[in-house]
Amino acid sequence: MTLQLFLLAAAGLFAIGLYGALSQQSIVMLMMGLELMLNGVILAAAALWFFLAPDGTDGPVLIVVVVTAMAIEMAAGFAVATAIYRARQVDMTDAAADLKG
Amino acid sequence: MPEPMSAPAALPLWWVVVLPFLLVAVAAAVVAADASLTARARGARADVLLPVREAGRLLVGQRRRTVAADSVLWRAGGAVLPVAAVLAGVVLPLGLRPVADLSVGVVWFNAMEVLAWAAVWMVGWGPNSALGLVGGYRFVAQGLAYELPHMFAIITAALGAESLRPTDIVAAQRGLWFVVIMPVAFVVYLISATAMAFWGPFDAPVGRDVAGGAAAELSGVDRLVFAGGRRLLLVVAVALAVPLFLGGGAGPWLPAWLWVAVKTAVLLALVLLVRRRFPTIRADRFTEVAWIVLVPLTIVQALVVALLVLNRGGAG
Amino acid sequence: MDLRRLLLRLAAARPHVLLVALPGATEARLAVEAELGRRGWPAAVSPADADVLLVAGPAGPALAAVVGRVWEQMPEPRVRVVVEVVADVSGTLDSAASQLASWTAARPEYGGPGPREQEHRGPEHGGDEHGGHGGGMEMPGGLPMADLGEDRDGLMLDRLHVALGPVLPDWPAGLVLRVELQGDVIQEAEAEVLDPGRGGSSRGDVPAAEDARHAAARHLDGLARFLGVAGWADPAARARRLRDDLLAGAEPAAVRGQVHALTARVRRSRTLRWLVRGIPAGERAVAARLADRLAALDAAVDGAPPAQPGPSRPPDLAALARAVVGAELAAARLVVAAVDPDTDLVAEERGARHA
Amino acid sequence: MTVLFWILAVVAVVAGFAVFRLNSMAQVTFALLASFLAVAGLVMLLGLGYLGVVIVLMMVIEMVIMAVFMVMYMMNPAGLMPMAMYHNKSGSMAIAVGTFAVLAAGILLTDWPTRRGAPAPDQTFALGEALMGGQMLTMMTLGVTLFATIVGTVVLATARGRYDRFGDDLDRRRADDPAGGGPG
Repeated sequence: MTLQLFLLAAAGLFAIGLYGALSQQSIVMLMMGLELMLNGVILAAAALWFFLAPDGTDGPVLIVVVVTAMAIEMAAGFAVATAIYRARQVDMTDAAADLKG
Repeated sequence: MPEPMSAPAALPLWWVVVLPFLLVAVAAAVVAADASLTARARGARADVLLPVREAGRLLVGQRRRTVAADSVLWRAGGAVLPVAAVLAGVVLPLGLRPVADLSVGVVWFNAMEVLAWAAVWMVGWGPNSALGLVGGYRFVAQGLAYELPHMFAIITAALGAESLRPTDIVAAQRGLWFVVIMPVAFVVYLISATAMAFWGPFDAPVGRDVAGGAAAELSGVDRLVFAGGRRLLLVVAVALAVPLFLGGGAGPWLPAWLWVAVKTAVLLALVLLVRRRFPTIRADRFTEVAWIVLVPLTIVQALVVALLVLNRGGAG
Repeated sequence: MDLRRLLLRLAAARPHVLLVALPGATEARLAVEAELGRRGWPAAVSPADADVLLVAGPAGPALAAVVGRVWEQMPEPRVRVVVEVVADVSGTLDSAASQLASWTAARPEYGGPGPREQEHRGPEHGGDEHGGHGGGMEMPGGLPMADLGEDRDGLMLDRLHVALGPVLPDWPAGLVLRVELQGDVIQEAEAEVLDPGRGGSSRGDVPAAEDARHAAARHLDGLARFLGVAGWADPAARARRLRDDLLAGAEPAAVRGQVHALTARVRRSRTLRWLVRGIPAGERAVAARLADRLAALDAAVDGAPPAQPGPSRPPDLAALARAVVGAELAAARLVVAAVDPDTDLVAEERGARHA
Repeated sequence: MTVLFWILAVVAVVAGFAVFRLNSMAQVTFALLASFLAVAGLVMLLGLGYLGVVIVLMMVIEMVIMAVFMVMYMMNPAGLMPMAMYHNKSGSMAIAVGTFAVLAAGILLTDWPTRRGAPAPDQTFALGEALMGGQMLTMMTLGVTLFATIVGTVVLATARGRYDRFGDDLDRRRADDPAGGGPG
């Protein structure tokens, strides 16, 4: 149980999440990739806090922020998905590509 | 911070083995009591062997499969339900001490209840059955409406004791039971605890109108585990009201564990009787009440308790 | 194994009975329900929950197929019995229990999926005719593809074809409601009675003196089913007991006090009023229909001359199908229970579709 | 401890990978949940009991809601048909592997400072004090952001405004909703 091992696990989660976020077409699956990346961030923050500066509270505070960010990301993501779906019955990112300016 | 307790640490480790049996025994008693009430209404004889009969019937029964079922989630959901109930039960002070004296006990308890909530959805989803899925969705839709008042009610008690540890919450009630200063939280807790265990009148997820809802396609051992898990969840959820609001094992003459048993039994009896007084409350109607009435009520209650705590000079 | 024997015997003292009532066999159904109540045997809510499949009345071709499918869905140990003559109910149940107690068949299904299990078609508990939907897209498992349709918030979402009935708790005998569900909201509905008019209605030749009793019993039966659907088991059980007492020969005047207590309790319940408020059910709303039934029940036991409904008319299935469109499933069940169509009176093949 | 770490870490990564490998949407969601629960276990292992339990609580709720949305929007959610909805699969894989390589190199090559200080005896209390004290600004920002999210998502997701509900002059006494349950 060392800092390096924790960080490697976190990096693994982050990379898998990145792969998902980049490769998936469905908005919902894309959000899952983002969540997985944030999951890695949580783990890294906890490990860095524990192994480097356990006397402070920055690590836990960062985790609180990340967990909240996940909730916000999901809520906003589903709201956008619903809005797009309502407008044109698509839930794929490629099909909404004409949104770019 | 409250002063350090006279250290009522956790129970010995072997209680981990005893706890499930204890909870199952209480759940069986609940089943028997409920069935005898039902028999009385119908004019039939009560049957004390009934929990054994039913369990035996399901043990020898065949397990079913359905077409294109999601067996992984179906079976997993059924298994998670009782496990979550027992895990939630480890923070219950049985007498003075719980099986595990977690410093974040009440949050742990709530997290385990929420696991059970997800489990019901999985059980409803799994068999690829429309009625099962409707049952599962009903619970998901109501779950948030139950969970928020539930959480606020629990937090109010924790706020009054300035601790998330159940034993600290009990200790903080040495002078005055919390039910006196937070009656609204107590009532909301009981309502939402019953609802988290989808027990009547909140049994729409397994309602008769959808032929058993989430449980419609379960048979044999799967049904036993699901139905048993639901009773365990009810027992555990109602039992936490004792340390949160009714002073835990406090009381004259009798030993603490007996007081806990008596108080829990009274609350369970109350829940069983209330079930008979009301028809099943449909999801859409209860959601409205939960969001518009219960959530604001519990927030106001928490605010009042917070002011009380500040007034007596707590929170440093 | 000895333990298995013992468990089987213990369980056989209280088997769960799935009662499939057929149109025209109301008398047999009532006799069975009375006997089950006397023994304290619970009624199963779904095939998965049942040990005994009890068919009340002679099944026609359509219902025989449904009964066969329900039988396939039931887990072993299981027994299937038919009650056609009211007199032999008790003996039939006894023999079913003894068959369960001495159940010996091996359970090959534990090893792998038997051919039987593959035929289970999900939730409908019978009556699953998905043909014609799905646009020819072949899905694994032979299940139909869901259609898209606009929901009540204007989102295009999947619609699922589901047949409600004829085997559901507290459901009119033989009725099938084919619905398109979106979530749990009914978007389209079609009502049909399977194998109608087979039992022959016995309602016409009831002697006049029996009228008050039968009217009261019929209203109690309807009330019990409505309360059962509403999830209020306690008064539903009381209504069933009073109904059984009446049919067993009690004078309406003798149960008057109890009936009045029951109707008063139902009327007083604020929760029930809140739950049934604002659900339209055709020409009268659910709440109004419930009030009508309670008033008629009171009148029947008070000995008032029962309001002659004229020649009994077959229920309007088209109106029923119309009434459940737009309702969510729980409300739709209440609508059907409040309308309580007397499927005994449906004479020939009738169907109605409403979009 | 070490055994527990390895079990949880492997579960977290494998479940995370399963998210993009499984066919059934419902199973995908619960694979993601399993990954979160394993990370929550790791966080608890590091002595952050409160945060671990909160992650369990929040993620279970979030994933069940996610499952509902997924079933709503995706075709054949039960995974009856094998699902393959990728674009630019190999490119993504290359980027992901590259990122992991860079991160891993950084992790292994960095000369991490030594541990300084010891955790406070009651982490929950310390965190609460920080959020209500030194990190108050963080907490306030989170609160305001959450509120903005609530308003924004409702506006985005519904098509009906108050003129639809209360009439053009907003003079309808009861809102005209397709279903009850709203605050009207």
